[in-house]
Formats: sequence, structure tokens, C-alpha cells
Amino acid sequence: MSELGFTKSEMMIVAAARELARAHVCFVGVGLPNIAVNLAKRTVAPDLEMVYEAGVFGARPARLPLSIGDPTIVTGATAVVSMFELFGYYLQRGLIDVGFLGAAQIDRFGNINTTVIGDYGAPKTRLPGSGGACEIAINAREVFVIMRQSARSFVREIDFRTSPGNLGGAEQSEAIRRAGGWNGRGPSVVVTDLGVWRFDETGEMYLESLHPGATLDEVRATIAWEPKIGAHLGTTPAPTAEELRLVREELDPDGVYAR
Amino acid sequence: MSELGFTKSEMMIVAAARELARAHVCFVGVGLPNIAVNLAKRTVAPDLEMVYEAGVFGARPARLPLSIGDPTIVTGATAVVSMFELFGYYLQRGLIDVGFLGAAQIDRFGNINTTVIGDYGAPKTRLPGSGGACEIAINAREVFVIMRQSARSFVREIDFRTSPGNLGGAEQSEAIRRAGGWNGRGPSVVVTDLGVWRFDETGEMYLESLHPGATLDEVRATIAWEPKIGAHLGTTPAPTAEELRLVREELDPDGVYAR
Amino acid sequence: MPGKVTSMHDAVAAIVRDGDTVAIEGFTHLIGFSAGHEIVRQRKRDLVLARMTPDVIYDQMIAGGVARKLIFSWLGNPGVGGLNAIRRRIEPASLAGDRPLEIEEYSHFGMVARYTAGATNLPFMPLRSYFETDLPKANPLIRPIKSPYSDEVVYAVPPLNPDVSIIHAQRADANGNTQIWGLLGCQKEAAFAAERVIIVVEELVDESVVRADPNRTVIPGLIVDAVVVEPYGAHPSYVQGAYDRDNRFYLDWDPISRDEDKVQAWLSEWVYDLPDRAAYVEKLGAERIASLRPGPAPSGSVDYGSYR
Amino acid sequence: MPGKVTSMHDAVAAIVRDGDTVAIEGFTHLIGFSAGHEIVRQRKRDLVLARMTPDVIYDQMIAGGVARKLIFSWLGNPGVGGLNAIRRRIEPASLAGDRPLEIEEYSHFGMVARYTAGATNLPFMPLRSYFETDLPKANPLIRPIKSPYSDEVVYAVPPLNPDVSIIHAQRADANGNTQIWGLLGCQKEAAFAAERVIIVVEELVDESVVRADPNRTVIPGLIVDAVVVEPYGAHPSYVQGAYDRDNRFYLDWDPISRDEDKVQAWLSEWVYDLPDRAAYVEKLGAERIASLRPGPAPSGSVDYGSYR
Repeated sequence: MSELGFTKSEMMIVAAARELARAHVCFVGVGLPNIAVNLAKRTVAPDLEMVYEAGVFGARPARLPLSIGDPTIVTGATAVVSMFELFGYYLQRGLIDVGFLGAAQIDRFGNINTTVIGDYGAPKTRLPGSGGACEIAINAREVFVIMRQSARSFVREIDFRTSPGNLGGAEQSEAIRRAGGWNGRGPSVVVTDLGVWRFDETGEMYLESLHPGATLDEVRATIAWEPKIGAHLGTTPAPTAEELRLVREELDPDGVYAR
Repeated sequence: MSELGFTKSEMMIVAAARELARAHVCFVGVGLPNIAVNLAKRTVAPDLEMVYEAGVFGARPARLPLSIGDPTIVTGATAVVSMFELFGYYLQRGLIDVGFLGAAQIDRFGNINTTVIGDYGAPKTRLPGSGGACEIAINAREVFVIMRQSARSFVREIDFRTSPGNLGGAEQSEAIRRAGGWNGRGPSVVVTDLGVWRFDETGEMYLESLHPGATLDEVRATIAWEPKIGAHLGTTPAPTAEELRLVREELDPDGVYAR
Repeated sequence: MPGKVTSMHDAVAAIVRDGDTVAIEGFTHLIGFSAGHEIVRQRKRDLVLARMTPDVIYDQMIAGGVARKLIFSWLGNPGVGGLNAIRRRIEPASLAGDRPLEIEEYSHFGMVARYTAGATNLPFMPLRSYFETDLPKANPLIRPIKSPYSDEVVYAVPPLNPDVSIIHAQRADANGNTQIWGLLGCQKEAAFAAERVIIVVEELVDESVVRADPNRTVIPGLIVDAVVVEPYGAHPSYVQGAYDRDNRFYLDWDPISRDEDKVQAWLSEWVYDLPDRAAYVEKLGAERIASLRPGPAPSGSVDYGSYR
Repeated sequence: MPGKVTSMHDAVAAIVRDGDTVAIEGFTHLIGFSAGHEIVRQRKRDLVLARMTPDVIYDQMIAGGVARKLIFSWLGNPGVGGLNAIRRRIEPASLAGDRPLEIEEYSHFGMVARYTAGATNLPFMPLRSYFETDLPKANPLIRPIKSPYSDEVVYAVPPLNPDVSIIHAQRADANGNTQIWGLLGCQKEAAFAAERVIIVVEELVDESVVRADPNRTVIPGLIVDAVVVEPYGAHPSYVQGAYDRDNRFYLDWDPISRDEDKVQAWLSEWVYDLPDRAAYVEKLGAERIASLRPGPAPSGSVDYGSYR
């Protein structure tokens, strides 16, 4: 932990959770999205309807789910349905406001790779693959991304496009999404361990705020292109004592995500 | 009731029920098939799995269902599922041995009309339509038909083909069914109030047995084409006392079907 | 009353609009008679009525003059006979100068597949039906489609997305989280396919009842606009575990429906002249209601486990 | 024991054949570990393993040498990390002369749609996915299809019909009528799509238990070939209401799976050297099993009504 009193990961999780203040129905992805959404449910978005691709609508987890198929997301939920129905009637029908995804690689337009590093047929590193991410990116009304920054993850060109973002830019993306009848408008925010990124009118991400203690040099050192910096670059408000308590005591007592 | 001690309708229902002796899974149609299959379950086919298009597999009706969606087919059933699953996972998947249908019009090749008498756009009589009959005729492994004979129902040309039988004959029907990947081989028996009809190698129905008391003259008077009579025309065994008791006391005490 | 709970009058007044495509679904079970009667009572017009099995309720609604078109797969009074009020609007010999009812006809699986396409936001749904039948000729929306994996051709139907779906159920909470047991028909698909949803229940329950058995939930409150609490609202059809089908009514309807004057007299007596379902139930009488009550047949309870 | 009840040994010996396509489904919940171990123990070979989320069980099976190909949509140790034994068969740098594992990759909905097409006997299933991704390039079985109602193009996937599907469940009767609560994943679809089905249950119940709540039935005995009764057969995954996921096992597997020798040692100790699941449970120990027991959370009972 830094002298700030919280870790970079804690700041990332807290900043991501706050993004859900205005969301109503959120599709919870595996890993970091899971803890961020569960924190939001306990703070800024108590009425948030949590949807898990495993087939749960209106989850009320009594503990942080160990995975996105944990029994605690079932007990006390509003509805448990087959995955055909979850993906068909909820996601593809357009009922999901926010899809919350992690990523292994992302490009400046928010296109995401979670499939392979290197060549698909002979990969350097085999990653998990799409899971539901491909259809979430297409059918959730908007997409939030949470991931740590590094020059290996914020890349000029992703090795495999698992989940479409703003494609080659906003104009192209909007045309294709409209013509193809996609429910989703694409990514709207990327929350990292260093700051919060949004997307400008060209569809490219720009840094909107730096987390406390993070510097622009750090940002530039962990990104493979020359990043756009917002004209009104701010500082992300630090985690509150209550946010930190929830993460440390309730959601992640073993520090799996937050250290 | 005739001097035989049973009605034509009772004979028809009993003869139809007996056809199910070798069936394992039967899709129960509305009306006469409903009582015939329920009689079979109580006599020749105690292990028969009754499937109702309403979404029931393994029904154990405690009374004769008033319709094919009666609550008595649900209570005590093995499984109750959505109609998407019933038609998709059971019927279209090929799990149904016998589809048991009624008909308003039938031709010599067992093609069935339950849609209109007269012109479709300006009908003389508007009938119920397909319901599930169209897909039952295509996807049940074989089809049993139960209907009363009359010159208006056993016709040279049906006014509308709701449910395909042997089409223009066996050769054509087999070729089309094979090429199209249908589960169903088509109709195998037609039980009427006068006799039992089967289909020969040309796909045309022939009279296999006459019910007690019925005559060939009656048969010819209630059919619009010159019917084929089986080389070994037999007499349908009369209903047993137990069959009649079940129909009269348990299944149809008000005589809705059997009088 | 909290959440989305409202009266049938207010729900229909606010949610059903002239010209809408309206689906009251429920296969034999849970047929929304009280909702249909309220639509007649409020003299909605030019509706497109969708339903797999139009049944007596659509016979009554069409006799009430609410519809210009019917989308269906089986037209009958189940276990009894035909739907005579509807037939009078279809058969030229009996039209008597009336505008004919427009019809759009499928098979059962075709209707289910249409709702499923609507619920999943797909441009079509394939199915193995309609081969060598006259249905695609009668309805040009039933179209062949070739598999991208072989030369095989199956049929497709287009999505059906009602403006309003109305679903009767055993119970829901105030937000519209709805549970059904017994026959499920195509209610889930019809609800997810719709733009607006009205839920009518026998019993309003606390959210905790729904959350105790989440696998039993058929429709989430997320897609529900109004919850109406109307015990016996499905009479003369039935509600599994609560009351039986009132078969006498289905039998009685047959002679009534053969005579247009009798139909209109029936609508006056049982719909127009009554303010709501409570009055209908009172008029029906406690004895008749009591005669429909089944014996008990409990499901038993399963354990979901508490994971903390 | 009556009906289709048999031992895991006999079920796998009779029903799983070398070269078969085998789907052990269960999304996080009800993963058929005991069945997977028996397949390893019987040294089945050249299987095509299908599963949305291969999970630790397929990492173990592939390390056990049973598979030539994997069909999947998400490859990971959920909540922990990667599947290292499988990665060693995919990444050229670590292949060490081994034959690479053939892979055929979809998204989750693509896999669900494949099973659904298989279960409904359709030549393809359309879905709104894959647009502008590299997945159709990586897997040419993901193909565009044009709607017959507009110029709209969506994607299709072909049916997946396993030779054998193996489903773990809370309970079944001796004929294989099977009930599941909690996450349902795509088990129903995978079972109906299969040629042969093995059901593994925590508890064998009388037929009357199933028939008391027919809406809870997920798989009918009609499509079931064998019923195996093996309490704790889903360990280290979980069974809703019966036991929790043994997370320590998932964490422990990560370092084991990074070292081929450790993996083989683990397979010897926990699979090859044990006769069956009962021995596995005994070796695991009563204390560890007891620590996974959740508190109670009853569903409550509903009334189906007796209609005579």
C-alpha cells in the first residue's frame, strides 16, 4: 500500500464502482468487474439490478461471489434462468444498460482482446477467449472497461478482436452499429489503476482524470500510443473510508483483487 | 346405442386406443384423440408416456382432461415445460413415436385439412386451423388419425392441406420426407366409426377391418372415392366390458365423445 | 399500494392504446379474461389481437368490436367447438355487411417461434414445419430459408413484438416479479417480446416470497409496467392450484355465441354493466366459485442454501 | 436398484466410447468432476470434449490424455487464472513435441445456440453476435446468414449434438427424471442435443418427489440412459443447497497445473489410485466436506391442486 492509504487497485475498483451511479441494469463480468459492481451495489447504486451471465437477474450476493457462478448470486435472487434465456431475452433483447468487462489488450478505440497474445493458430499466450464478452460488447447499451495499464495491454493494435469497441473510429462504428441493428453504442469509460478514460467525438479514448498519486509520465509509460489528455484533466476523488472498509472487510478480505 | 350394446363412437374410441399397444411416447391431440389415448393408458399401454402440446410430458390425468390444457394433466406429471421446449426439444427433436390427430377432411393418401371448407380467403366454414397438427404430422415418427366417416370428410381433394400425409403417394412422400430431413414417416392408421384403415405400398389407405355391425355399403356411402378394401378384410373385435366401463364411467360419463 | 400496483381500469387505460397489437397469452391455463373484459369495457378499437388459441375471450372481445385483425394458430372453444362470433367475421356468408376480420395464421410452433424471435430480438426464427402444406401460400410471411451449412431448406417466421402483452399469473411482487407454475405456454416469450407488459395476479406477495425460489420466476419486474391484483381474473379458465376451469361456462358460451343478439346481451350483462372484476365475481356467486376449488397437492420445498 | 441406476464405472464403460464427442456441462455449478475422473481412470482416448467453460475438470481430463479436440467458449479456472495443462497443449512454445490440442472456439451465446440447435434438430441457429470480431475468421463454422424479411445479416452457428452428455444434478428418480435448481447453464439443451445421456445425482428420489413439482424437472427420463448416484460428485465445484465450492481446491490447482509432473502425480493420487468417488470423498475427509455445508434457505412450497 502506498503512503496515500490505499492501493492502486483499490482506487481502480472504487472509481469503477462510482461509474455505476446512473446505471439500472448491469451485466457483471468475471474478475475485477465483479468486485467493482458489488461495491457499487453497496454504495452509489443500491437499486442496481445485477445480471450474471450464468443466468441470474437481480442477484443479492451475501458475500463477494468467488466466481460469476457462485451460489451466493442465486440464493435470494429475483430470477434464475437458463443461459439461452439470459443471453437471448435479457442481453440480445436490449435490456442491459451496462456491460462491465475486463480485458487483456485494448486499443485507442476501445476494441478488446481476451483471446490470444500472438498468432491465433500458434499463440504466445492463450487467454480465456470471449466467454460472453463478444455479445456483451455488441448488445449491452454501453460498455465499461476495467483493467490495469501496461504497455503490453494498452497497445497500438490488438492481436485479436474478441469484443468490438469503436472499431476504427466513432464515425465508422456508429454507421456499422446502426446498420447492423446492434443494441450497443460501444465503450464509454475505461477505468485503470492510474486514471479514468472516456471517449471523444472521434471515438478515441482520452484521460479524463488521474488517480491521486499517479502521474502523466506513468500514464505514458504504460500505454503504447501517444495518449490524448483531457482538456480539463482532473484528479479522481480518493476512496472514502467507507468504500475502503467495504473492499477490505466485506468484499475482498484476502486481498485477491485489491492488492 | 345399437343392439350391439355399444355405439359407433365407442367402437371407434376403443379401436383407436388399441392401436397404441406398441407405442411408447404419444403426442395427444384435441378431441377424440384425447379420450382414445387416455383409454389406452388405462388398458393396453399403461407405460405410455402422454405428451400434451400444452407443455406436459408424462401426464397422469386423474380424470379425462376437459381440454388438452386441463390442470389434471399437470398435477403429478413428470415434467412441465414451455411450449417452445415441447415443440422444439420433444417433437422437432424426434422423441415422439406417435402423433394422434383428428381431422375435418382427409384424402386417400392421408393428407389432412383442419383449416377451412371452401376457399381460404372466403371460406364456407372456418375450422380451427393447424394448432400443432402441421408440425406433428411432419415430426412425429408416425401419425394415427381418428375421425368419423362421411362423404364430406373422406374427400377426393381436401380444400386446404394443413397436415401432410402421404402427399401424392408413397414414392413421392418418402422421397420428400427423406430429402427434407423430416422425422415423420407419415400416417399409418385411420380409425373411423366404421372401421380401421391402413396404408398400402402406394401410400393409399385400405380398409383392414370393419367394425361389428358396419357394412361395406355404409363404408362406400361415406367416402367420396372408390375405396380399397383389404384382401383379408376382418372384423374389429368388439369392445370388452372393461373398455366400455372405462369409457362410460371414468372417461366420458356425460357422453360428450362416445354417444 | 407500492411499486407498480394499480387497478385494471387504470392499467388498461394507460397502457393499451387504440390500434395496438395486443397479446393476451396463456395456453388454456391463466387466460386473462378480466383484462380482455376491461378492454371491451373501455371500448378500445382497431386492435390487432395476437394469441395462439383465441379461445372464448377473443370471441368476446371481437364481438365487442375491439379488433381489426387476428394473429393466431388455433381457433376454437377448447373441448367444445368453434368460436362463432369470430367465424361470423370471417365467413362471407355471415358477414352481413360487416368489415371482415383480417387474419394472419400460423401453426402453434410458428406462433411460439414468432414470440421467441421477438423476445430474442432476432430478425427471424427457423423451424421444421410447413413443408408441403398450404400454410405458406395462405400466409406469405412464412418463408423458406436455406441453411448456411448444407443445401437444407427449412421455414422461417418473423418476430412478433406486441405493443402490449397481458399475462395472468398466480403471484407477483409489487415490482412485477412474477411466478407461474403449471402450464407455461408462451407467456415468457410473449412478455419479453412486448414493448409494454401488464401482469394480472391472483395474489400479491412480498418480494421475499419470490426471492425464496428464484427458479420459479417467469417474468422479471424489469419488463413489467403494471401489476393488477384480481383474484379469479382468469375465470372461466383456470389457475393451477387455485381454481378449476368452469366448464359449464365454456359449454354455455356455445349457444350464446351462435346468436349475435345473445352475445351482445351477454356483454351488456357481464361486461358493460359491471364496473370491474370484483363485481363479476360477486355476480358469479360464492357457491359457483367454491365449486371450482381443487384439493391440495403441494410441490414440496427445496433448499437453496445460505452462502455467506 | 431399479430402473437405470448403475455405478459410474459401468455407466462410463458402457456409454462413453473412444472418439466420442462428450459434453460435461454445468456452468460453474454442478460440474461433473466424478464423471470426468472416471473417464480418465478408464483411459478413454481421442475424445472431442465440448463445454462452454472447460474449467479445472477439463484441464485434468486433457492432462489425463483423453482428448484430441476441445470445443469451448471460455478457457479458465474461474476466479483464479488460466488452465495451464490445456495451455501447454495449445501454445507451441510449451508443446514439447506433443500433438497439439485441436480447438474450435465460440462465444458463450454461440455455444448455447449450438446446443439449442442440436436440441431442437435445427440445421443452424441465428444470433446477434460476432459482428466485427475476429472469431468468424478463427472459426469458419461461424457463418453469416441473411434474414428472409430484410437485408439484415446476422450470424449462425451449426448444431452441436454430442455423442454423450453428462449432467450432474441435485436429484433424479430411477428412470432419470431429473430436477435441478440454482444455475441451469445449458444442461437441458446439452442433454436434449445428445445421443446418450448420463445423469449423476446427489440423491436418488422416489418418482413421487419429481411428480410433486413437475415444473422443476429439467431433464426427462425419456432421454436418459444411466443414473449414477454419487454424493459430492461435483466437488470441488458446488451443488446449490448441498455444498459450497471448495475454493481452496481451485487455488491449489493453479500451482499444480503449472507443472506437468505435479499434474500427473495429482492424477495418480486422486484418480488412478482410487477406485471410485466414494474413496475420493473418504480421502478428502469428513471435516473438509462438512466445512462446505451452507445454511438453510428453503424455497417454500406451492400448490398444484388435485383435480379429479
